[in-house]
Amino acid sequence: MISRRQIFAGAAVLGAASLVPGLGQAQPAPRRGGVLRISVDQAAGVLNPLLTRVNPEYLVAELLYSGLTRLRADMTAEPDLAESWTSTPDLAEWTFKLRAGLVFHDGTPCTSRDVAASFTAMLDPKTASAARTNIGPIAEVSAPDAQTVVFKLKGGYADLPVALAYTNAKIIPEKIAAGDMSVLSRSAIGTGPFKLVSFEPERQIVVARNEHYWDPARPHVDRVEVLVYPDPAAEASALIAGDTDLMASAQPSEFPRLASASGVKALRVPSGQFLNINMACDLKPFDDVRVRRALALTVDREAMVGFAAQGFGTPGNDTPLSPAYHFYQQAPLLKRNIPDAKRFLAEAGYPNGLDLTLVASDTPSTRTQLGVAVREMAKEAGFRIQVQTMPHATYLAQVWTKGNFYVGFYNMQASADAIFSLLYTSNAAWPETRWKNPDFDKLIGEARVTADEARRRDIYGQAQALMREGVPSVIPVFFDLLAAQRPYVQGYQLNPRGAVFSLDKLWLGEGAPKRR
Amino acid sequence: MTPLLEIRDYTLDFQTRAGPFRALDGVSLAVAPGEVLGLVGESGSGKTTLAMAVMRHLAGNARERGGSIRFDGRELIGIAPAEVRALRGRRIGMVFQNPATSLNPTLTLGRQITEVLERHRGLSPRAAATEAVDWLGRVELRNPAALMRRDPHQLSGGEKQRVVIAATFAVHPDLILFDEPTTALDVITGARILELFRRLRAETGVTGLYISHDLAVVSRIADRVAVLRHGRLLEQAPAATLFHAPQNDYTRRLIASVPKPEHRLVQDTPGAEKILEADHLGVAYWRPRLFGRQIFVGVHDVTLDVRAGEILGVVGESGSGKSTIARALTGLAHATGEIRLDGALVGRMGRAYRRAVQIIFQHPDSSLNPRQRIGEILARPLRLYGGSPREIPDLLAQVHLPAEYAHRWPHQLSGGEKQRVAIARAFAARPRLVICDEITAALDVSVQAAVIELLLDLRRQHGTAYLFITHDLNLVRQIAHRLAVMQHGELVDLLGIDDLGSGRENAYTRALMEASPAPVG
Amino acid sequence: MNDLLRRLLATRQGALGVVLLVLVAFCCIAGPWLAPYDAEQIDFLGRFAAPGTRHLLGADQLGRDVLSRLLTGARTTVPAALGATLLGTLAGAVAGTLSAYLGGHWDEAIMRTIDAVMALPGLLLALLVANTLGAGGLGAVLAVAVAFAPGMARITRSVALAVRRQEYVSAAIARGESGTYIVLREMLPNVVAPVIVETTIRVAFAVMLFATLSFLGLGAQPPAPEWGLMVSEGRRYLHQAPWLVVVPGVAIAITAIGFNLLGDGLRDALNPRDER
Amino acid sequence: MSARWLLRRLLLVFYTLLVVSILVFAITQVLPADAAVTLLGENASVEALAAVRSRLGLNDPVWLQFWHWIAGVAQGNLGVSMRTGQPVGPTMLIALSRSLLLAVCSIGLMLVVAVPLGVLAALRRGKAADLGVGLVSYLGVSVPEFVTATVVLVVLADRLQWLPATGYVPLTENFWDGVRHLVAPVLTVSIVLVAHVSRMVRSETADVLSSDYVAAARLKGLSGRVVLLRHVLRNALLPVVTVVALDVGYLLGGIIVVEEIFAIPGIGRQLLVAIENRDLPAMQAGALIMAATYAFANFLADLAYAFLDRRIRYE
Repeated sequence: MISRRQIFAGAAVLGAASLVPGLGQAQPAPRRGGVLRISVDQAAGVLNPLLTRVNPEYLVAELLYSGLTRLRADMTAEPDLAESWTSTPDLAEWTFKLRAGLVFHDGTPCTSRDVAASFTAMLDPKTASAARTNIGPIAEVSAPDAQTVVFKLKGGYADLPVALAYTNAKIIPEKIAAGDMSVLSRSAIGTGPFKLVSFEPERQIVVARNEHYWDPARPHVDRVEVLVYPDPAAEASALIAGDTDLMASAQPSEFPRLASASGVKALRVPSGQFLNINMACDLKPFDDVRVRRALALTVDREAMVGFAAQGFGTPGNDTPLSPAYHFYQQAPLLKRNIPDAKRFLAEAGYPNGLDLTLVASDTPSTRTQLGVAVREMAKEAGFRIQVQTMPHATYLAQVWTKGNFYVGFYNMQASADAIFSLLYTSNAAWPETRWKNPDFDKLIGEARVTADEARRRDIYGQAQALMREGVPSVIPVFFDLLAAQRPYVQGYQLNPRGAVFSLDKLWLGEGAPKRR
Repeated sequence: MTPLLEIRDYTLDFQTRAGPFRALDGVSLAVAPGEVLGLVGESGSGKTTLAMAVMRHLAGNARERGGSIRFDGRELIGIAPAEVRALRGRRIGMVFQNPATSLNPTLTLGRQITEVLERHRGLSPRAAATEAVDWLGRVELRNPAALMRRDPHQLSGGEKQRVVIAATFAVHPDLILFDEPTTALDVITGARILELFRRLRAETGVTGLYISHDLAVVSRIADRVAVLRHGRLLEQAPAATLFHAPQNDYTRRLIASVPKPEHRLVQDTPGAEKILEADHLGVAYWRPRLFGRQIFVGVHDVTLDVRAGEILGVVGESGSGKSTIARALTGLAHATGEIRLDGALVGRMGRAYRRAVQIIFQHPDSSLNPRQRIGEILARPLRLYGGSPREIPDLLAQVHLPAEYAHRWPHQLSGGEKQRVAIARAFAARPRLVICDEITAALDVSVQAAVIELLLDLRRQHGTAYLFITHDLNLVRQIAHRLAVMQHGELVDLLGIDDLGSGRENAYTRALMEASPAPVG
Repeated sequence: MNDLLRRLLATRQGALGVVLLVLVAFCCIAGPWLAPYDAEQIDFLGRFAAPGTRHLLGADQLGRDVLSRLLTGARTTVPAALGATLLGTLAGAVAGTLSAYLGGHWDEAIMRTIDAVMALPGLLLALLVANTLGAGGLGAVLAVAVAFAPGMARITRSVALAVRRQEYVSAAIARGESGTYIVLREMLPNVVAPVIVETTIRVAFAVMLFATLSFLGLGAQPPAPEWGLMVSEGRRYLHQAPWLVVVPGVAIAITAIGFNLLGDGLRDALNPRDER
Repeated sequence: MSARWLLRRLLLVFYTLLVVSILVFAITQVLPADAAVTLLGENASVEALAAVRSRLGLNDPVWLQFWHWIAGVAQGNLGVSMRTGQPVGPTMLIALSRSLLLAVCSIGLMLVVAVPLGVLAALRRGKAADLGVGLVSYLGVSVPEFVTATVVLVVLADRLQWLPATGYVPLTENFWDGVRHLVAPVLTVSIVLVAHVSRMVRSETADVLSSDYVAAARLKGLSGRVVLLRHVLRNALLPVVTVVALDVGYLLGGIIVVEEIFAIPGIGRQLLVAIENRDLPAMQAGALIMAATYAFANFLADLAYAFLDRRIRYE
């Protein structure tokens, strides 16, 4: 039994730590002013924060909007619009207190009514927001007074503060949330650290300091220009040439060049981003666990880090939790073992091998790299795999969550529960493998209502063991997140989650170019 | 008197892949001041090459092997390019064969005259314009001032040639080279241009070298005539002498092959039986338009007939509708009116009609399919009209071609030979009437004579009737029994050949006769 | 045929084009046997191996031998380009000839529609078709064929109209030949020559259009050793391993130049004016 | 040229747009992916998909969707992007203006380079200069744009650092910076154009050089310079007008790749993004605007031709 006070205290302490950047290290005080140019590798087409889907859009939404909480680099929640929160002991009802004096960009105050309306909109299937399935089992949101928001859940959920930091869980004015949301596709009315100046989705998005941001100390820079570079080589060149200050993400192929370029600081952080080979556990031949294990045994995971991630990653052990997750359980790495693989395959009734078609979407291209490498590695054990690449749009429409053998790609999630219930529980939001394991479901459900850290670690450890056993998907490699910046950019921390940027916390130090 | 232009032992080769080709071989001739020398030769004789040698405008593969070309006492071979430019246009002018291509299509007529006046006579633009307008008047063009601003495409061929002549004479050159200046023009237009030249010559006293394949034309214009063949000068004499008493064999044959209207080649009279009748024939060429239809009339209300074994000549200027009649009678153009074969109305042209009425076209180069051998070309009509490919050697023999020609491709044959194959193809059907659509227009005089002889020969053997379409009145007067005269798509005259010059003919027919170059001899 | 080859070799472009294409054809036929390695054999330690004795033209990001991939890939790249062009030509030639034969309003309607389709840039049309048919070899072949067909129709029609005006065609009509005979025996052999020239030159475009489609992710799909795809994949490692772009890039250029030269050579060799 | 010709020509442009509309609409109907699925990405739930479909009108019968679209187009409303929610017409027109800037600069550079090269080659037929130009043009038409673009990028931006790598800066925002950003893409596009047009100029000039009227001009004793400038060039360059207009078609297509690599938010890249995202209104609007541009360029070429070549009179 854990008291609400304890949880509240924990959150508050961590929140305070992050408010003072570089606490414990001797870092120069943030400088105010300047223009930051950050490059992204894809257009940020969607401006409505409830509907954003890709990292550049998350980045822009984060500049313009705030949520109740924010995700730190260690995957804990820090206060954002909410300054504190408490829960009932069964973790089924949570109360969030808002900061005082919040205002939207248009000058109207931001109250709990706006928050409640925003969440109601997110949960409405008609809005089609990804937040609906990612912010926890919320049953009802209410606003008893102007500063208080109460979440009633369908069951206990320990990770709610982290879940509410979800990329799409941004607060918008009530009149928009309850009315016509299309206005948000052209303009931005949020409570974020910046206001929208110009929006050209394929070229650049410019934002300028929000003078009425709740934290008077931030943002440090006056203006952020988000520049779109569809070509990764060109994006790297632009940073090397000094046209940009920061690259939100870098391709492994460009990373060595960036690392060796003068005037560029390469950034790298281990992450839980992974590629996997999804197998339909309800269809032949993958309904037989021996076939799945046979495939898992053919993969040389150390080599795969080289092939798929150019060495910038860590080997995976067929669970979606990497060492970057809080509840990661260490286990010996599965070794490539062709005789065993052959034996499993023969036992499953395929002594002469198996013909399979592995579908890989064309974005990101590492999906294909992984597919081709798996094909070659599995050849020896008798898997005759044909790799079929298709445009992402076609893949989404025809293969994703429907196909029986395809390559998946996921960003790191904020919590173990988020990734497990996204992909692997029986009622997963995205039932890719249709792996129905009641024991596993029970464990995940139990962890949700458990507040005790050690107990949760134990439960999640058992769940990971079940996955290594059952192999609903082969997860051979986790990617490191790569980025690069000019050395004068200070206070930027690469977040392993991949979709969190916190650009309001960085500043431009000595040597930054003067830009108007 | 010293000659203005004197060419001695001039020899010139063209480098070709097969080795040097001798284009001019020891040519010597002289043109005295004020004289016009006619230079006659068939295609490939080297007459244009000689003119270009005088103009110092030779192709890159030309090699001068010896001799001299002296103009006004100065040797031209080997002079500097700058001196060449000072001669060209200024002292030696030139009138070209085809006025349609020798005028720059994108410059106004005025500019094309003033540019030479400014360059060669050093006139100011204003003075040059005045002078140009004056000259346009002198070549009998109407409204010269307005013409200055017009573009070449707005003028007829004859008018364009007058502009070229004006531009050439306006510079007052000492010598003018005429390279077949009337060949591309109609009979009547050509005759008027010759008239103009005679007048200008009298006014200016210019010296001329007049090049032509047409002996009749040269006989009208030149003081002396030189005959060129295969690059060699065969004979040179005063015009009258040459035509009356040619020394050289080839000259004699050449003169003999010139059509002389009085010299009838056909003596018989055809039967009264009408093979083919055309009643109120009309062909309207129209092009579809987005809004309504714009109609271009081809021929209008033509009624004529051809009798068994008869040669019916059809004459007229280009565009008068002669060929349209041929196309209508062979089903190539959709016609209104009625056609009768042996008195029976022809509805759809069936096999019998096709077989009875055959056609031979003008251009030997395009009338044989380049991707078929001669044998295939002849075998097709044979099979179609109940013959057998075994008859091919006979057919070839009939047109005086060796049997092994069956294995050749069209491009391996000369123009005259191709036309013989086309004749053989027509006769493969054993037709009763052959329509000859300007079949000798593209041929040299001597080849033309041989083709005519062949046609008459075949007629003697098979009793075939001909509908002989031509613009050459002299030729048709030699062979036709009756004459149909076309003007602006209408039949203006249809008369027996004996009625020509009897006063019963149409005024237009008379004009046509007068314009036809007076025959030689 | 020998005669044509002789004339072709006599032209400078033709001779050079034939030499280049014989080389390419040799790769297409014997490529897989000549390849020192399996084109898809991955090698962890050999990744990004520079050209040298072990890998003559280097190795790629998966340690696959570039020379082997090049030799094996010739079989995908060149026949696909040829096939697409021939397909496009065939479709275009049928439409063009039909239009010229039907004439009048039909001709007007067909040609204006073809003109309208040509207002869409070829690459865009190919992109749309490739997206519709799904990425991959066959889709790309059809996409290129569809992109080429309107242009070929236009060319065929103009050639056919020119041939239609020839007197030997008039002679055949006047002789009472059937439409089929005239189109097939009199017209077609004469239409074919200029169309062949145009087709040859278009193969060069097809090779490049394929490469471009692959570059945009819609052509051949990994792990196929298609040349355009190799360039597109290698482009990401340009700074690490430039040979991954250079080698297949040069192969594409050589093939394209070969077909361009052959086309120009054929134009001269098939020109009836020079037939002596 | 008459009013009737103009009317007919404009009707043709209209017909072109109609055909293109139907074609593109038909293609979008058979595209093997659902706009709603693509729009929602991996977040799509069944309810969300249904909501989006009904919002976008994807549940309507095909003919009704087409009618709605055509009716919108007729009123100048090309629809709203499914992805960004922005009106696609203005977006695409802005993108087009950027592409046209690139195209016009490329054509300009091409003319400055290709015309002298082609004329030189024709004048020195068979000589070293001719062979050199020939070689360059063979290379130019045989190397795909994305290879040329890569080379330009590596050499000028990375190695020499003369130019910014990629990106687009409007000339109105910062003129010189904008120009600097234009150099590399213009260079890339021009290479293919130069190869194509110099060949064309060479053969046209060679034809004109062997024409009777040029021979006549020489035989009239005009100086070489006058012959070349007054008689040869004008006639040789006329057909180039048409070629340039036709090249606009190529340009708009070839620009797709160049815009993609150099990150120019022109119409080519907009279209590519639209296709990738199955953004049907954006695809339709983009294709329509591209086709309209092409048709209009051809119309202008016809007008220019009539103006320059007085032989042509359109009835």
